[in-house]
Amino acid sequence: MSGLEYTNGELQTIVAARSLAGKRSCFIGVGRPSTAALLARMVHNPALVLVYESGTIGAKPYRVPLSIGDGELAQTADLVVSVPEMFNYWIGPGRVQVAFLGAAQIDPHANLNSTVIGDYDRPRTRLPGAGGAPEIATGCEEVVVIAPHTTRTFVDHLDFKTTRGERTTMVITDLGVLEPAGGALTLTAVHPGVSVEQVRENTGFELRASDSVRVSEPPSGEELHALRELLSR
Amino acid sequence: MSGLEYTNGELQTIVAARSLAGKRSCFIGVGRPSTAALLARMVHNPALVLVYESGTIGAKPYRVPLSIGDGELAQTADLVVSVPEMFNYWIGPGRVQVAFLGAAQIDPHANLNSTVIGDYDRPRTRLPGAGGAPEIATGCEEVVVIAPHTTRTFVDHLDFKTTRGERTTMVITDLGVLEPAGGALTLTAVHPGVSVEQVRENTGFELRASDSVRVSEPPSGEELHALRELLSR
Amino acid sequence: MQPVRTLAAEGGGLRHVAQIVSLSEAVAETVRDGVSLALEGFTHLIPFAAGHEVLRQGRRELELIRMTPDILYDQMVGVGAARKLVFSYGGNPGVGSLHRFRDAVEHGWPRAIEVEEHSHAGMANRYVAGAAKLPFAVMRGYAGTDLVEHTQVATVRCPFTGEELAAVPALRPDVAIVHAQESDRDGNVQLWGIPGVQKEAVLAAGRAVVTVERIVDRLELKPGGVVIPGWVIDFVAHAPGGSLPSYALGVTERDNDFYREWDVISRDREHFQGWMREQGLLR
Amino acid sequence: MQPVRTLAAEGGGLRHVAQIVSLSEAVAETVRDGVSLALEGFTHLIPFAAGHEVLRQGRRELELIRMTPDILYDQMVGVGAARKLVFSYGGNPGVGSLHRFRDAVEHGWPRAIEVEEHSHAGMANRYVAGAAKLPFAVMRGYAGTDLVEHTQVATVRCPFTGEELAAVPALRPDVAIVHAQESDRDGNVQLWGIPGVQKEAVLAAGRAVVTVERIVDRLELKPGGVVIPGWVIDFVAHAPGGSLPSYALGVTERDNDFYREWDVISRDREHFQGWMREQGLLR
Repeated sequence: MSGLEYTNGELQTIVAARSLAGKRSCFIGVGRPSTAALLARMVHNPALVLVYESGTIGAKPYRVPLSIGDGELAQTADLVVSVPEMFNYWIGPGRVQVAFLGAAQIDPHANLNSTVIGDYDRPRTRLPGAGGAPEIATGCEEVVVIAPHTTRTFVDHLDFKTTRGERTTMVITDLGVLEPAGGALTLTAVHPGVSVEQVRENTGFELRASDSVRVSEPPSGEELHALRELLSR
Repeated sequence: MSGLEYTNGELQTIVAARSLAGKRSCFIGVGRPSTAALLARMVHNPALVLVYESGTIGAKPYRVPLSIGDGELAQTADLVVSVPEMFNYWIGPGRVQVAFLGAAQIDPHANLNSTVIGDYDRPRTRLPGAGGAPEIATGCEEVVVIAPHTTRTFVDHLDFKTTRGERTTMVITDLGVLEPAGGALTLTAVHPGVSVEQVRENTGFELRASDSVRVSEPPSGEELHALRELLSR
Repeated sequence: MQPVRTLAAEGGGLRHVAQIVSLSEAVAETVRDGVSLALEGFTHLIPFAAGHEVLRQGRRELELIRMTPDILYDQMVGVGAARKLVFSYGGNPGVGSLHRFRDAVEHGWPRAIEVEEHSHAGMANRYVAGAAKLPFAVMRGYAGTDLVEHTQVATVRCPFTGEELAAVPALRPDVAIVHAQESDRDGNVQLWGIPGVQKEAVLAAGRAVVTVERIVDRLELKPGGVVIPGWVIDFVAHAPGGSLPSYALGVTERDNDFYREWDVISRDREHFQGWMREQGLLR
Repeated sequence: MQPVRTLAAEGGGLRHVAQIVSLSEAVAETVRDGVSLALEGFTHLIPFAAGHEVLRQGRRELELIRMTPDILYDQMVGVGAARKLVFSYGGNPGVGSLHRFRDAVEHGWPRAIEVEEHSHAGMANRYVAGAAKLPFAVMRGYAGTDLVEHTQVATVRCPFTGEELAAVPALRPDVAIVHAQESDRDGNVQLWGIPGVQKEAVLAAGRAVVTVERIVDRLELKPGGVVIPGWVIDFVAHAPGGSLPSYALGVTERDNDFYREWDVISRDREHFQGWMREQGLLR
């Protein structure tokens, strides 16, 4: 217990970074997943191969990129391939081990919606759409979902099933960690200071909790320092 | 009429080179087709784009290459692509205008055999096989076949149909030129000093001759000089 | 710059040698009302100048095709230039929503828009099939998602293993426009950095335009260089800075601030229209 | 050279990081009697040294896969190392026949050999499907030729247009070996010049070996450079001159004289055997 002050968002990123210890390669999008993967390379796993769907394999960005196609990704990558090659030779055949995905809605089976809220033809909110997610989620060995923990995100029924959840091994939120068990996402860890009840209140489906819910290790000084240093670049 | 001495093999190459005047691109293999295409670039059509199945597009070799993958082809090409890309993006969609092909056997419909002489399972002579020919012959707009004129080459029935003849516009031999007419190859030109009868004797099928068989223009001084200069490099 | 040798078009899908013309000529010659138009560039090399020229020329009823619509298609959809949008990810990368795209889909403003969406893998394979002039491409994907009911995808069975796979129809845009770092005077083009699906888009399209940062006497092959020969391109146009606020690796830098600023400009209909008018992109 | 970090193999088709070992170790670890073995390199970068090492180790009953068998497979077939040959063009490029290949097919000498032949387009697409881990690839071809009756090809119907196309089964060699100009100390490989189907062969194979002209501290991306990351390669072996009498662009030159000489050496069984014994390639 470090006694350091941090936000739950910071811890979410740090927990995601920890999940990449010992992994060989990770497929990442922009935002928190990118931050977590760069943090993993700084703290836990300097050899981690970062793969962005823009075609950059083995990118080593110094800053968290704003887009998945920033110049620094191409300039530091081990190889840069076309988008068709990325999906057909690298993602599809399962050459990338872990994928970080986000979503607007998650159901109890870790299926994801990133397409629409409301009816497809008359959506209340039109979301960006599938992007690479459907094939990334079935191509990569393990999927880690990173999402905010609200009743709007964790829902019983998706408005649109964009992406299948079978390979999801972990959902990391700002409140805790869910893992699949017995066919449904189950709460396995809460962040320090968060109660199981509080997580349930923020989950839109009946959430099971494992018999021994862990408390996430708070950020170490090294983790927190590295994260803040990374975001200040 | 130049009065120059030349062989019918030389004239065959020169006639093949002439067929590339005004053409934009040509797919070529090694040997006489390569020589003819280089000669065409020297004499008739400096802008002709040479395409080799090794992946070199726009190659500008100074010497006639021994193999379709000689280093000079890659070093002088406008672009070099993988073999899958060559067939899928360039040959298949018909982006190359003319193809020069050879064969061990040609039937009256310009179908080609480059696979076996004799029975497939117990061949008398095992030939190299299809290579790129089947898809080149159906992908390119026009196919020009270059072959020696013998009864062994021009046959009624192929021992093996490797390549379809529908797109063949011309067969250039050391005796003359055949072109499709009314569904069968027809003699349209003889080389100087060659009689129609002589061509028929060297053709293994009933050869029709056009009503007005032309006599091939003998080599000009420029053509012959360029050809010999090319071969001496 | 002057026009280079032009050979008469003949059958068989063979094209002219590329003509080097002004951007306005290139767009006027190829982009008519109602065409299907692919402006490609995956984050990198997005052909903004060409898209803006399409708007300046007042084109409407377009079928706009792009894997990642980005700010450019937000602008084009926002002024009502598109009848249909074919895409796989309609977000402002790293920032959030494309507000004009959302407004068109959610509220039909300024007009209703037809949407056909795919996954990235699906769109990429559709371009691959188009470039190969095959009618479809085979892939693993779509199965078990709601995309199946809402887009063009079918199944084929492997004749060897019996496995059922997804089939996506070839993309064959009437016109494709991409941006590249350079061309030579014969219209041979080279781009480097993230190559996206630009080569496929050019090869899949009926007509192709490439805008370039510079025109050089001779292309020197660069590391990572993708060369597209001039004889599969119709027009090359000199458009320095033509991919800003996206970028051309080694020539211009991505204007990340503008990507953030767009979120503010585009959020409000009037603010958006005012900005577009100022830029001459809306009359 | 020393072994680099090795991670335990796990499921999902992910491999070790490439180990840098001697050529004999790389071959001994991967090539067993009876395996299907692809030694690729389209005219350029043919992995002769690796193929010769396979012969030195006495491997037999191999299923040899190569688009263009070339002299290397003529040698391997001529000593009786192959049970089956999968190919698309079995000639000595620019010279004529592969006499040992012919002798095996025509006379079963020194042993009968099973033949499975395709067109180049078919083989290339089979590797593409293998690299994508799809069961088959779709193409236009084969139709109307006698290949249809004598090889593995089927038809599929486009679910959108109804067009019938050819389907070829994926190639998945047990082992692929290719040659490249260089690798770094982590086994990341770069090759340039004519790239052939080497990347596809490596990605399609169960295990992959790359022999290299040199091992460098850091790869500098070259114009036309194709990089294959070490984590999809099992072993990298230093084999300078390892593609002679083929060549490695920028490092060695093709020995065209030897290609002509081979016509003489290989024409006669005893001459061939004597030459192979001299080279230590036949006991």
